Amino acid sequence: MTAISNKPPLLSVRDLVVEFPTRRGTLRALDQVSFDIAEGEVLGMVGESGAGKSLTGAAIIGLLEPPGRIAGGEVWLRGERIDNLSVEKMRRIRGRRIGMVFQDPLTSLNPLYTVAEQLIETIRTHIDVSEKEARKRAIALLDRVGIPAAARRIDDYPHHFSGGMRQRVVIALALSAEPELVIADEPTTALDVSGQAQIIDVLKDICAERGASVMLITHDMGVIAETADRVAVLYAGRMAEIGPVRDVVQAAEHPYTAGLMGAIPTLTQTADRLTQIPGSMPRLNAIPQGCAFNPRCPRVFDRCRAERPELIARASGRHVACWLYETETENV
Amino acid sequence: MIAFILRRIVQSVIVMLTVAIVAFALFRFVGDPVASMVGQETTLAERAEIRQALGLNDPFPVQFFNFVTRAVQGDFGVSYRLQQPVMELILSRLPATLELALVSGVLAFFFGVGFGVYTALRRGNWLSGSIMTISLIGVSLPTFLIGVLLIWVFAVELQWLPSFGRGDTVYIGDWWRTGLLTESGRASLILPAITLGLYQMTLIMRLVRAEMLEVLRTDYIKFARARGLSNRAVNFGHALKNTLVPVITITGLQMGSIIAFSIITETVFQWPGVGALFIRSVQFVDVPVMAAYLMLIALVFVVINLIVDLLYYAVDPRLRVDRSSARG
Amino acid sequence: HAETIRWARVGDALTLDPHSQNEGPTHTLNHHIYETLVGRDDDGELTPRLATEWGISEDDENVWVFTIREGVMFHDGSEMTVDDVVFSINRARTTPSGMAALHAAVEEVTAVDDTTVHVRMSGPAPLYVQNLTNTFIMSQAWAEENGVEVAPDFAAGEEAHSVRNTNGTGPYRLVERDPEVRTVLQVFEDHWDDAPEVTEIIYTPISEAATRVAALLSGEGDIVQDVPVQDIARLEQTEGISVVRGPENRNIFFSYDMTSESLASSDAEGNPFASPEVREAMSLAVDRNAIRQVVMRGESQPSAAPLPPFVNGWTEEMHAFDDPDLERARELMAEAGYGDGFTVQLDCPNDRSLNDESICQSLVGMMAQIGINVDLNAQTRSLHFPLIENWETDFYLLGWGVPTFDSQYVFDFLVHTREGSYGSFNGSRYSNPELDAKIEALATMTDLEERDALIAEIWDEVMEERIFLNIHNQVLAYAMRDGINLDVHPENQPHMATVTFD
Amino acid sequence: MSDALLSVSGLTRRFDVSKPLLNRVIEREDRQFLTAAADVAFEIRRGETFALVGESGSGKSTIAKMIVGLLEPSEGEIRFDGKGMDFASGSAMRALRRRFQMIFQDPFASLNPRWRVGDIIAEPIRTFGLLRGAAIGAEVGRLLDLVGLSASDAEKFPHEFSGGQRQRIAIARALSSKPEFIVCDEPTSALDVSVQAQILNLMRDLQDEFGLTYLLISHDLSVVRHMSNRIGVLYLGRLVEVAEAKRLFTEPQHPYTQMLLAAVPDLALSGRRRTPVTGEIPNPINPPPGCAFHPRCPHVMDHCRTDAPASHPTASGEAACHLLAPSRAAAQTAQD
Amino acid sequence: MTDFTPENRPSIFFRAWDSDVAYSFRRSPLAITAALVSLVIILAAIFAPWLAPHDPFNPASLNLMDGFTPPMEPNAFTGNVYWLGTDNQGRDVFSTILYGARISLFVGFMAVLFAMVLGITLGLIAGYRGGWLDSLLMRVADVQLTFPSILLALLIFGVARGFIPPAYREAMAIWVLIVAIGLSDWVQYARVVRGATMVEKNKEYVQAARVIGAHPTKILVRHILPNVMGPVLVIATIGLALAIIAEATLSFLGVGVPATQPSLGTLIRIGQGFLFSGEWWILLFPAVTLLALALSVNLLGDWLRDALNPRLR
Ligand SMILES: Nc1ncnc2c1ncn2[C@@H]1O[C@H](COP(=O)(O)OP(=O)(O)OP(=O)(O)O)[C@@H](O)[C@H]1O
Ligand SMILES: Nc1ncnc2c1ncn2[C@@H]1O[C@H](COP(=O)(O)OP(=O)(O)OP(=O)(O)O)[C@@H](O)[C@H]1O
Ligand SMILES: [Mg+2]
Ligand SMILES: [Mg+2]
Repeated sequence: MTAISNKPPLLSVRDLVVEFPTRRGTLRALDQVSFDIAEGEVLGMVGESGAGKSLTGAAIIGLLEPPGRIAGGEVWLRGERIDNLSVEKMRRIRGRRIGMVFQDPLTSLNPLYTVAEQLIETIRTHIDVSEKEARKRAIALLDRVGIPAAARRIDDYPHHFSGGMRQRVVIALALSAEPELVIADEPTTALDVSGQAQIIDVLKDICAERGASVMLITHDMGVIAETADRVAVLYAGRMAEIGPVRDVVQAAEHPYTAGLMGAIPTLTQTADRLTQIPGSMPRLNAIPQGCAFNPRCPRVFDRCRAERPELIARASGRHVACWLYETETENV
Repeated sequence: MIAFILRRIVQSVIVMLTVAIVAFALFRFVGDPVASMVGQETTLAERAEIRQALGLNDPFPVQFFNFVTRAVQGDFGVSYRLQQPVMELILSRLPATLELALVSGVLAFFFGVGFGVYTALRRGNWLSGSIMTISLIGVSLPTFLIGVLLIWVFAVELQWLPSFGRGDTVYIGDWWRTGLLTESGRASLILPAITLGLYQMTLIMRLVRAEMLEVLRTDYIKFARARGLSNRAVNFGHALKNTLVPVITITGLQMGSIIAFSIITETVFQWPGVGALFIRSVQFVDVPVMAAYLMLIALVFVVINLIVDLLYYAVDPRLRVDRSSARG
Repeated sequence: HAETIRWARVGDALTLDPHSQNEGPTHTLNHHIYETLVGRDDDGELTPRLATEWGISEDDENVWVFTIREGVMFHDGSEMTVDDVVFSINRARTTPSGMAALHAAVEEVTAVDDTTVHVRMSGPAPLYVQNLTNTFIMSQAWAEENGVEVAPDFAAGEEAHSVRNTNGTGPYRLVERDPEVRTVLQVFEDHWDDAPEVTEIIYTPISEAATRVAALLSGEGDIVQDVPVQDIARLEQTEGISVVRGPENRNIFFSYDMTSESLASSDAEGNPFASPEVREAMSLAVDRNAIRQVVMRGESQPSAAPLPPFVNGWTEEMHAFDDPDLERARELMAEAGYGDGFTVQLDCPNDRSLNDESICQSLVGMMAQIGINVDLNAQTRSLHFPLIENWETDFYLLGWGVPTFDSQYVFDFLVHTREGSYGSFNGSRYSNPELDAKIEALATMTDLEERDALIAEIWDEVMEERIFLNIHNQVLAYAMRDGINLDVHPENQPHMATVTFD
Repeated sequence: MSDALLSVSGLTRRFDVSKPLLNRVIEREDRQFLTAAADVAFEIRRGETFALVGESGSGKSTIAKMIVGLLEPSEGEIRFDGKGMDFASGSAMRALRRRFQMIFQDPFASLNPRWRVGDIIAEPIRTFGLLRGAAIGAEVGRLLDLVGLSASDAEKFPHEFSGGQRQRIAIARALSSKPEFIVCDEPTSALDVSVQAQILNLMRDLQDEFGLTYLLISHDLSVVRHMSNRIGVLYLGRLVEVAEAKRLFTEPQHPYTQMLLAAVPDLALSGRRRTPVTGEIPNPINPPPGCAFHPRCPHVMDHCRTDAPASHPTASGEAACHLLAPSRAAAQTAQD
Repeated sequence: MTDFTPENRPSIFFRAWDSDVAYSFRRSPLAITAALVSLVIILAAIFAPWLAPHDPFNPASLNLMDGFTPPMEPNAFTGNVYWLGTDNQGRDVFSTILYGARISLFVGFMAVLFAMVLGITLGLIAGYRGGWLDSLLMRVADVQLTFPSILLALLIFGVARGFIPPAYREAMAIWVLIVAIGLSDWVQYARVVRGATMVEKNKEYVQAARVIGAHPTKILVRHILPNVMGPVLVIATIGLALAIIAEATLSFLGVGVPATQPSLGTLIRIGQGFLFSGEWWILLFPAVTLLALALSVNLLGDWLRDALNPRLR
């Protein structure tokens, strides 16, 4: 697998394996997931619920909840391996170098502290500035994420803010120590249609401004299409396809991606029935042999049932894990 | 805020009145005070006379009305048994109970919170398992037995600590008699405070642990970690503070039951507090003292509730806007 | 040198007013602060105290003459006069004084001269002096100054000065009084008698038996009264602790409703207790020795006599009892028509006399042997005594002390038909007009020999009727540090002034 | 018009959100009401799918609940098949009740976790006494089959199924009383797109097969677009526009509808520059006077701030906007 | 209820064994020990009449002279030997513990049951109906919480004694105790159930039942009740231990079961008097039994709470 540019990638995830030991054996929730995020890039990560999107984010930032654990693979941040750092070292990376935004703005903020307290605490944890300076930065940041009258509202408690505003605060918090990478785990799912676009815009603009890369986790293809540079599609803890967003959205190669795209109703086309992928994503304890998608795949053939496909590099930096494309790869 | 305090006060008055009615109604059944007031030579006619003089033959509403009108003026009458004004009697005993309750409450709170936090953070290690199990002894043996066993070990066998009483006391101000300022006073406090606090400590510890485990799983804790805050800041600044909101309520309510449970501890340790006074009064059907004690307990509860609510209010900013959904 | 005694017992004096309450622990403490005209020594004999001599006037058999000790000082420094004595007796005999009943026969008290007081009775009262052992003398001037000319009234609604303040002539004066917590007495330097060895008394009530014993074992107490019987042996064996014991003027007995048509708590036809055979059977079923041995741990005097041995009228004969005879008892039950037994409730106090509940419990077992199925209802004294007073119990336990040391006291309260001041504790509903007449006659008989004969006569009848099923006389035990000498007082009124040290 | 299976008129629901009496007295506040639905009127024709769209809190669920009798309307009337619905009257309602059913949003909360799937599906059958004994089991099997599960699944508990399967179970339950009309409150918003497609297809198939009428509630315009014949747009409890589905998307009349459409992410990557959405939904307790949308409306005019707009007929329905007032309409078209 | 014919349906037993709760149970040695201990004590209590060598509740069978026999030593007078010795009435301590545990457990179970039934019913109604009824019930609960349970039980006991004619007091004592402990305990059930009900009633499965017009009683009993029982079970387990201890405490305060039919608590109160006199066995054995019982029930409650909390799995 090659990086899309010559510069070394900001984040590089290699063969990441995340496991949950349970009473009925070990569940492999992420299985050899590999991808890179380049500097300044927005990588979209899509997949159905349970595909492992959040786990990927949590594993990168070192916040897997026990008993979950990284059972294999490596995570590199700007050439430094971070998956095996000590607790304290990893803590210094969190917030400072990798910021994170969670799905639900209602519950992400501690209700007992003012926005100012939470912002200043975060800033001062990572950056050696005075309380006053931290406050100034905090206000500027709030202002930047679009909170009107930031200087006044900074001393409000989270419950004084509406959902959209809270998510802006969360973004401000995630960005407060100026991280190089922001992992946004479904940052808009809890918001209204009208608010979603605003938040995505804010996130994207600020990150672009500061040169931060974004890993945008979502299951909304529309959001990805509008925001991301590249998109990675996860299926049952495995990478199905990864590539530039336009390619993947408009000309999906992996049958799963293709099915997924067909299943999305759009405002423009008026098919009577949506394309439908039969069945559902397998549970982690029942992932079929070979390609995880093989029981649902319309183009399945024998090999799919026996052997697991690797990510195969395709034209223009696209990679697909599907046996359909193996032969073609050789040509590339 | 004003509305909230007002509502509390109205509720409190209702609570107090209810307690008064219930308590007062109950006294009619606890026995005949006259029998224990007089010597065996007293004739039946004389007994009847005393009964009449005490107003025990008046209809219930009359008795109750008299009681309440006098009670609101702080006059609870004179103890049948000790012939001392009840108010004075209770006030002179109250410091002992309050000191005991406070010390054991504080002990229970600090150890409870400490152990609770520890066992929550170190779930599954052997020490927290042991703390959890051993602490259960505090709720698995009746208080009186724990007290007697402590006396046996620490007073009789080891002779480290006094077995009864309050030790030397000194006055602070006019009527507050404290044992906290003398060495023997403090030594005397240890065993009763442990006896009384053990039960509460266990409850608080379990509560803190449960709440803490809940809080540790919330998104804002996850988010706090994701922001790179130190473990200290996350566990204590964020998690513990959020844990304390419900813990304060329960601890507040516990404070009241500490005072009630002091009945047993005080009896076992001959601690000169209101609890021991109450239980003796029950034996002697000293109705004025019993009534005053129950009113006192109700008052303490009402006050504690108010304080708890105000604390709540101070701790949890959400309540400052909308109180209507705060109490479940 | 100063010797402090830390003295613990189960309960506190209810009040320090000398006349308010006629109650044991109250008197015990007051005896240290106040004094009476006559005292009672450890044998139950009367001894001179503030009165040096006493007797019935030679001129008038209705008048008692007391010679008052001279040179007696009150704690406030004033001298005691005969007027104080007159005042005190008058105060004691006026309601709401708790002592009034003991002075009911007094008509007038007068000071004849500086050392003589006459007490005129409404009729001959040969035993009146026996009633004076707990009537304390207080200062008239002090009482008037503090507005306590009469004993405090329950219904007064406020505290009387005399409840927590004292001015007596006793060997100790009050230094600190915190009711039910701590009372401190210090020796009174100007007392008329020899200075006692104990110079300071710290008196602490400890209601829990285990704690009380612990206080002694841990060295926090010097003298402990009301020692639980089971701990006596252990304490005796403990190094540094000794125990003295002696009989108390108190006997423990059962009684039953012998006269009602039927019993409220019983399934029996008619009233089984009305049958003499049943009463005899019950007596035969009781194993007094076992109760002594096990329940009382040897610390009691089993007796069939329903009165303590100190009391005038007690005889060796009454005292004697047969060994239990279950065989015969069952026969008697059958004869009475209760061969299949019956059920009845036994009411019992659980906080009044030594091991009262346990005694009742063992009686349940013994009665079961002859088919009497007893339900035990043990409860606190304030619930128990009204049952007797209101005739709401069929079968009950009662402990009875005889402060006058005379059988008449027993008859008045327990045997005489309930009417007026008579029979208030006659829970058996026993009523015998002939006997009543005899009892009433006792009060005024001056010929003591004749009177004793009548007492014996009455006792014969009472024993014959088995109104009481007596169990034992209580034995008192005081535990103390080694080196302290104190004897048991029959009325459980130990006096620290009598303490000597080795 | 005569074909209306369900018609609502003047439907209004207010929630009392006042503070406690004492607070009101002291803080000198009046009672406060939240109007979740205000004077809503629409018809649903037999066999069609009528959709309600709107942002969160716009009153979609409130209307749905009133229609199925979970909430009482404060004012207004609901007529089902020509008969007025009165949930208080027992026997008449009983007959009506089995003719409509509801499918809920959350497939996890909508099935009782302690009941077996078979019992869940059979509950309406039993409640309405439609079948007895073994016939129930057979019917449950048939229904499970119908929604794409197997009859043997009746034995299982809900937690043994995935979200999509649970939604199928919910649909089976809704079908069990053989209703004509089904209220679907965001039936797929908790599901993944691939599963959503399955459910939407299933709903379609069932509609074709049984001639069902749907009231579909969603905030996802593309779903609505895909499923419905006619659409009503709600804003702050008010129905701002009703139109034929196709027309609504091609010619949105109300500025709010236009804004909603603009906010939909563009999957086609057409490069269309979205008009940024401005502002947030106002507090429903104190909605803005006049037209509730005026603070966010790009075309706001003076009298929008004071006068509530009336409904004006449009090409395929109606819309409540001053711009569409006959006098204004012309000017507006000229402007565009 | 279910009329589907099972084909390859695993047996109830297997499913119970296979459930998460059972799994977490099998994995916890503490829980297993606690369960074993409680089970042994409970069974011993239930089968006391068959297991106990003596019947201490039958006064006719007692010989006072057997009193204070030390464990495994012959009595000085009668020569009888008792495993765990005898108490002050000559009762075999072992038998008395078995019978006493029976009383304690009976009081505990019944009090918990009483509190549970009352609390659940009121909690369900308050939570489901809401409105003034809810306010009223919760205010009553507040007032009740205001009153320390021990005090309340004491007073209830006092009143009941006053109401019940003396002839029945004996027989009623245990029931009075049950009511007294139960009444002072219902509030927490009511609160928990009310809270859970308020959550559950808004869940869509309840609404689904309402849409088809199911009767409120049916909704409460069949739908909501099973779903709020989890926390109730936890409280009940711990409540059982608390009730047993409360009974012991009340017996110390002089209200409780008659001494002729002692509970474990009464035995301890009695035995406590012999702590210094050397008859340690009268206190020790009942105390250890009570401790073992209460501790193991508490541990079970603890474990259950964690096991039923899905967030902790
Ligand atoms: N504690 C755990 N124990 C066992 N399995 C777990 C645990 N946490 C997560 N998983 C499993 O890991 C898989 C991936 O979960 P993840 O949260 O990453 O999904 P996701 O793609 O973010 O889904 P969603 O869109 O629902 O957020 C899921 O199948 C989930 O069941
Ligand atoms: N029981 C209630 N009490 C008070 N207000 C309520 C109640 N139920 C709903 N509301 C309010 O009514 C308004 C409309 O709510 P409703 O649930 O109908 O919205 P919705 O359009 O379904 O939103 P969503 O998309 O979030 O489901 C909201 O402002 C809501 O807060
Ligand atoms: Mg996720
Ligand atoms: Mg809704």
